[in-house]
Amino acid sequence: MRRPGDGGVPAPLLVPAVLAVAFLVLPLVGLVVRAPWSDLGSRLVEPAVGQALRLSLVAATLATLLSLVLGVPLAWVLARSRMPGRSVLRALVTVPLVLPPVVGGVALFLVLGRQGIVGSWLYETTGYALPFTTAAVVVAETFVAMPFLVISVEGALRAADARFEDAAATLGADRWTTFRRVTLPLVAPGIAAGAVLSWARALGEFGATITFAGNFPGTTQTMPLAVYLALQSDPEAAIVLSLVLLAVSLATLLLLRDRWLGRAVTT
Amino acid sequence: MRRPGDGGVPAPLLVPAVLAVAFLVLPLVGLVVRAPWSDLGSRLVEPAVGQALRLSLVAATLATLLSLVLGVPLAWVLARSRMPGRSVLRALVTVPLVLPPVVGGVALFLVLGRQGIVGSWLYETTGYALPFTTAAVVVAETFVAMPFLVISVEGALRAADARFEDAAATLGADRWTTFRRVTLPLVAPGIAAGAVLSWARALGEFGATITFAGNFPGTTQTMPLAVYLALQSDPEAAIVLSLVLLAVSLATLLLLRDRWLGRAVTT
Amino acid sequence: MTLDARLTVQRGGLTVAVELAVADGEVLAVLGPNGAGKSTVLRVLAGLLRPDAGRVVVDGDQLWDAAGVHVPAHRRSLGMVFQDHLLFPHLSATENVAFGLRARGMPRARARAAAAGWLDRVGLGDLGERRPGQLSGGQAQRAALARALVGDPRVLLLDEPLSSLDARTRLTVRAELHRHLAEYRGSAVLVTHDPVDAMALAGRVLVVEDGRIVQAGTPAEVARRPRTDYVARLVGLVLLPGTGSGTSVALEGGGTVAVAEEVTGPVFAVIRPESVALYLERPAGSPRNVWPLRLVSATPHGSVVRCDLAGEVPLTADVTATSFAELGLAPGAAVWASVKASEVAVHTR
Amino acid sequence: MTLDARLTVQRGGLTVAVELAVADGEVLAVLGPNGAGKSTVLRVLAGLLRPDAGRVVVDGDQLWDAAGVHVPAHRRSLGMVFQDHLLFPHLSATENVAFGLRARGMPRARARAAAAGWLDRVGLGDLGERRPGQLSGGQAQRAALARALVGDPRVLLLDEPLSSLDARTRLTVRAELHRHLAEYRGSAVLVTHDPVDAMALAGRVLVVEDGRIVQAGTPAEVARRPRTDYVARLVGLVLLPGTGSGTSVALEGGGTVAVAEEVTGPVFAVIRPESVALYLERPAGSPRNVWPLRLVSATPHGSVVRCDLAGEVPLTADVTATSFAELGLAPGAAVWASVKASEVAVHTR
Amino acid sequence: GTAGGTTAPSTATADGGPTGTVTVFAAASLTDVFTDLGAALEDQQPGLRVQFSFAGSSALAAQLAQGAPADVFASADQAQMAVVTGAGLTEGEPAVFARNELEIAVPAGNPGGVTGLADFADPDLTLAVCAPSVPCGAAAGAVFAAAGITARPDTEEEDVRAALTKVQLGEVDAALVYATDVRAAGDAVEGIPFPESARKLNEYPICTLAAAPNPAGAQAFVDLVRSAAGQRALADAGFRTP
Ligand SMILES: Nc1ncnc2c1ncn2[C@@H]1O[C@H](COP(=O)(O)OP(=O)(O)OP(=O)(O)O)[C@@H](O)[C@H]1O
Ligand SMILES: Nc1ncnc2c1ncn2[C@@H]1O[C@H](COP(=O)(O)OP(=O)(O)OP(=O)(O)O)[C@@H](O)[C@H]1O
Ligand SMILES: [Mg+2]
Ligand SMILES: [Mg+2]
Repeated sequence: MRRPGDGGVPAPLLVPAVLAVAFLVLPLVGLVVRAPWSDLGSRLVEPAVGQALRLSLVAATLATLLSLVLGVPLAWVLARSRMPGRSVLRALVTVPLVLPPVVGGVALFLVLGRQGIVGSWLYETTGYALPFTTAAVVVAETFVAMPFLVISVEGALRAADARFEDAAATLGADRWTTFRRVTLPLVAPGIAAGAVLSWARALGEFGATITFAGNFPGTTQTMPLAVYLALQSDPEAAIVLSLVLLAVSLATLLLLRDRWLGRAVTT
Repeated sequence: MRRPGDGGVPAPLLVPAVLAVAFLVLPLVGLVVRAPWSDLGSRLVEPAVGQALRLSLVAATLATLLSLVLGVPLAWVLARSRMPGRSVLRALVTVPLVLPPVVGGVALFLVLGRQGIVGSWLYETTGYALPFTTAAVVVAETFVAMPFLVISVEGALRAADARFEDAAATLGADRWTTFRRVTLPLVAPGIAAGAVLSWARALGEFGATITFAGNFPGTTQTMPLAVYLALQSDPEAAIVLSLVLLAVSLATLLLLRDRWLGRAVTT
Repeated sequence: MTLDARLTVQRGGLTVAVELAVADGEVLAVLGPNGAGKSTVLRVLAGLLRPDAGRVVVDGDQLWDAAGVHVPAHRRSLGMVFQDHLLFPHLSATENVAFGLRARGMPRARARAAAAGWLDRVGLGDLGERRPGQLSGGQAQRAALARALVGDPRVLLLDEPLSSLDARTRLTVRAELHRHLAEYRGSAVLVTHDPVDAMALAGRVLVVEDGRIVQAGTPAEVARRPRTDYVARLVGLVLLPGTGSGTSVALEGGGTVAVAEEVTGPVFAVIRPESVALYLERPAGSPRNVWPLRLVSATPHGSVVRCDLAGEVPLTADVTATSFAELGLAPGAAVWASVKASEVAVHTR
Repeated sequence: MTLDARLTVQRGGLTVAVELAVADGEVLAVLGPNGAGKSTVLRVLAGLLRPDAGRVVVDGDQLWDAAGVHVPAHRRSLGMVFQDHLLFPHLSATENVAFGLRARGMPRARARAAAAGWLDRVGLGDLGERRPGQLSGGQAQRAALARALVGDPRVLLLDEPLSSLDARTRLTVRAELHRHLAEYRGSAVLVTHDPVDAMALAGRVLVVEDGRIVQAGTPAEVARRPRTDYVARLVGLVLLPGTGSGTSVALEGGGTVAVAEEVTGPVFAVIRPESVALYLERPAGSPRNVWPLRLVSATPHGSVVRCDLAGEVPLTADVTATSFAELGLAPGAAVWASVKASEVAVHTR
Repeated sequence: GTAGGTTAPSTATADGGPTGTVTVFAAASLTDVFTDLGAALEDQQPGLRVQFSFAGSSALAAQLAQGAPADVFASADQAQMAVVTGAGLTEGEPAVFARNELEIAVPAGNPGGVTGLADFADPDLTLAVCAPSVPCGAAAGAVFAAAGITARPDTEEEDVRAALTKVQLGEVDAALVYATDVRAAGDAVEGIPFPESARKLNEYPICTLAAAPNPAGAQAFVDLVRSAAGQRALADAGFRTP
């Protein structure tokens, strides 16, 4: 349906929206302007950059998938079940957001490190140590990114009309079927938003990753780590690397979101 | 309305939800167990800690407010207007999430610094330099946190039933009134979620703050900065400081969210 | 399959306390004014709302009782039409109708075929691919009906399933529903505001007012002997409660009505609108019941005009369009109404 | 204030092309089958949907035209009842009704008082503090009606505003609406499926089928001379298109009907169900029109039973409950139907 | 397995040279020099691969405490090396292989007109130093104390690089950083040496680790760093060599 009068954004919305765009986009423009573009070509062909970029994308995507698999059910439990202590749980889940990522990395060691609560048992029985592996990158990014998904999906679930779930129940759908076939599609835009947030957060993750996974080119060195190192020696290179990361994520988001949101429901 | 069968969370949802909670909460438990609790008392009375904590809360709250004021209108424009180039705009707004925060701080300098596009003009006309002030902390945190708000509010807006806005229009409400009195309350849970995300992200912000605002106790040293510096010399102290930050944010979220969400609509 | 329920539930100040039993293959129509608690009863029967007390038994299976038994909605084998349809906005009409079959494990192709068949039966054969947002109000209601009927559930709960249909479609869909219900072996509860629906579809009628049952029986019984003003108006009669003594009834609202037989005690005097004659001046003649009244409203109704009259004895009169035109009445006009005593039916309260 | 519109709009395969004019203080009823485009027309008039061509003019003000004029909904001074109410879920009933007044700048206290007044008038006086989710279907519909009426808008667009009301409430709300519309000085468009609503409330009727106007006129005209089967059934008549020659009409569906007057050319033969008599065996007598038919369905309708008949000439017959009982008919039974030639009305197509 | 093939068995070739992969945990400020030295070592020992993990010294120390698979640890200060040594993770004594001294960094053209350490007491200038808890901050504190100056910085940076970035952007008028950083920063930054800098030199210790999967390779790398060639490379980067 065409919705008329759409061009007309009211001024009290337009002015802050323009300010917001300026505020978020101008710094990027600044970076683009300042970047030593002449270096760009030579930098892009460096195999280390390609490696780091590939690793970043793979790890962030895996972390997002893991966040979806674990986080969407958690959001559902927070929004829909009548468990006691839900509000405490909700706050607890939010809290990792506040943790300085480096401390988050330390905390991950305490659980999943070779001497950690779970990790020591794992190490003793299988000889497998998680830290300093590519898997550790994914775990660190998931730890940092999942709360974003949980909180935004929970918000979407709360806003969704629960009566459709009643209707599904009268049609014989158990809660799981209802979840899959009704709830999930209805909150698809919220999940998409949450996934974008998680992915972006995971892609930009630095502190927890460098702590928990280390900084090994090819295995655990993601773009933000590469940027960090570049900052040590050649800040301009760091800017170029950041812009590469930005460009790739911009392209990905443009491709992905439009396709995803295209499928979402418009009531 | 009481919704029956609520105790029964289906296993395919319960299992991942429990895993998610374990994954997010166990590391915190690890931190709590490992923390040198005997130090806690002495540390809490250190004036620097109180200062940093207060500054963190104030700055994160201001950043969240600023994000709300600017970000909600932007989300609305992204979700509702028919502007050309919206999807590019949406991706552009997401991209700061990916920027390593330190680079974000550099980018802010390029715009708002003494030599920046806007900042140099400000400095020349008024003699005011934003960097290294408390205001700079707020700006840096806003830059990092606002995208979270924008994306999750936009998701909520997309999921909301736009026909209520039609109904408001037939009642003589212009788009601004409709926005305030219909859209905003309908997406309140989404806004609450976005605000929580922004607040938490701002509270944990480190890289952009230390770059753009610097680190000076009392003016720009927030808790994450204090934690980071403590990590350099006394990792156990850093854990204690982190836990203080966690506890305070946990308490805030518990108080605030329940009150806020209590007011939100339940259709 | 038998549905047997007794339930008490608090609903925003109203206490709904209802007992009902629906035998195998029987259709129970629930009638009642807005806010009487009809939808509330259906929600309880469906298991979407827990009552405060009572029990719900289907076919001997306890579905709910105060002791803690609660079979959730999805295990009750229901077919339900919600008053506001609640079609899934993200699914096409066919997918909506096939949803229940799929949820109960039918393979996709078979479910879609069955859904398409039902859509056809309600006249939506060519709109199967539409999303609910792209259907008109009446089309959506028919899709909701098809969705409820398709699975051959044990219990059918239909909340005003025909209210948005146009007159012609209503006829055909009602006929379709009638055909289906005639063969249907479960219990069906139909909430409706249309007495024609109730008469055409239901074997028994339950009238609910203010959360309680005020009358129950076959449609004919209820129509013949209405016990509340609501029912009387529903079936197009005027109901005047009063106290009989001899051949006259002293009305509760004031005034008396002369009747043909001797009556005593609390009774209802029932007057058919067709039996009320209107005059501009006081008629001199045999009818013993003559009242001066005021015309409140006049609405054409087929070939007659239905006149609502206010005064000592509030009446409704049906007069032919011709005579109405001859009287030249306008709302607010004063008229005389007369009813022959032999036209007044009386039944005890 | 005059509403004057001509619009063409594409809607999921259907082309809606309608022209309508509503004078000051006039009420136009739009009737038509499900999916005919009635709601679509209202959406265009409201400015919620842009037509593909045409114009919408109120009181001489161009609200929309193909050249690019588009006055958005909120500046059109509307009162609209949506088919699915669309009450704001986060506001109480009073706040919902007061919304339009507040949006147009009335102070809060006055707006609430006006809203409370209107809620009272639709019988929701004590439910003002309820959220829409806590109202029954009929209560919500009345709140929606109050919300549309309260602001004294220039144009009223009512999409089935009475469909969920129980019979008694419907009477009182219809009377209230009638009173309001009688004094109302703007233009009102009322979509309804109930011919009684149309007759009671509207001065003129527009019948829309498949997106086009098939008939227009006063309710009486339309009822007297229906031009489509839909209209005929709506007003309880049987419409048989055919070609007249002499005193007989050769029907398009087959068969002939004897009529009293001489007719030629394309005509409609119109039969009142009351004039159809039913027999178990072929009657021998004066009526020239006698057809063997099959009973499809029989629904009690007040004191008569309405019988739908299928066969060469599809008919509807109204017989008294008594004689219906005497005939002992069941659906599917074979009957003979007869109509006196003098009872068949004819009008040219 | 652990990352980077560090579990590859380390054997000695026939001529006694180490093979396999050697993993070096090194302070981020050593990135450029060590990367070059690693390449050089790979050239010398064809069977050997050198892999680095650069990060802040404290992060590296924490990782080592968690059993990170490393052969060599090169710290940017004694304190973090002490953490590792204290945990019993080192093999043998750490050796100081480089020192670094402070220098004043100003933006190109010196817009603030900074001439010496005394300018750090000027409240009108925008000044950056390192936080007291990080090595360069401790050094700065010592230097100010020695010079009897009460510094009035606007920001206490978490590391030298952060301070230097602000100089490069022209956002501070001066920062107290290491000479090596001024050297690496190129044209955008000018260095102003000052006499008091010698009062407090920052020491870089290096050590092989007890749990080293490749002790031979580890020793080879440490030897290279401490060799004449290694020391030359460090000096070229602006370090003072012991
Ligand atoms: N969620 C709710 N919370 C509180 N009160 C409610 C709620 N839903 C309905 N009610 C009230 O309960 C009463 C019964 O509502 P119900 O929906 O059962 O009526 P109904 O008989 O279906 O009416 P209608 O014919 O208008 O649909 C009404 O007075 C209504 O206002
Ligand atoms: N959003 C839409 N997209 C596509 N087609 C639509 C949409 N809304 C309605 N239609 C179709 O347009 C036609 C007209 O719909 P409309 O809602 O105007 O019918 P209506 O006359 O109001 O019917 P009803 O009496 O059932 O409410 C219908 O066939 C419907 O399926
Ligand atoms: Mg109801
Ligand atoms: Mg409609």
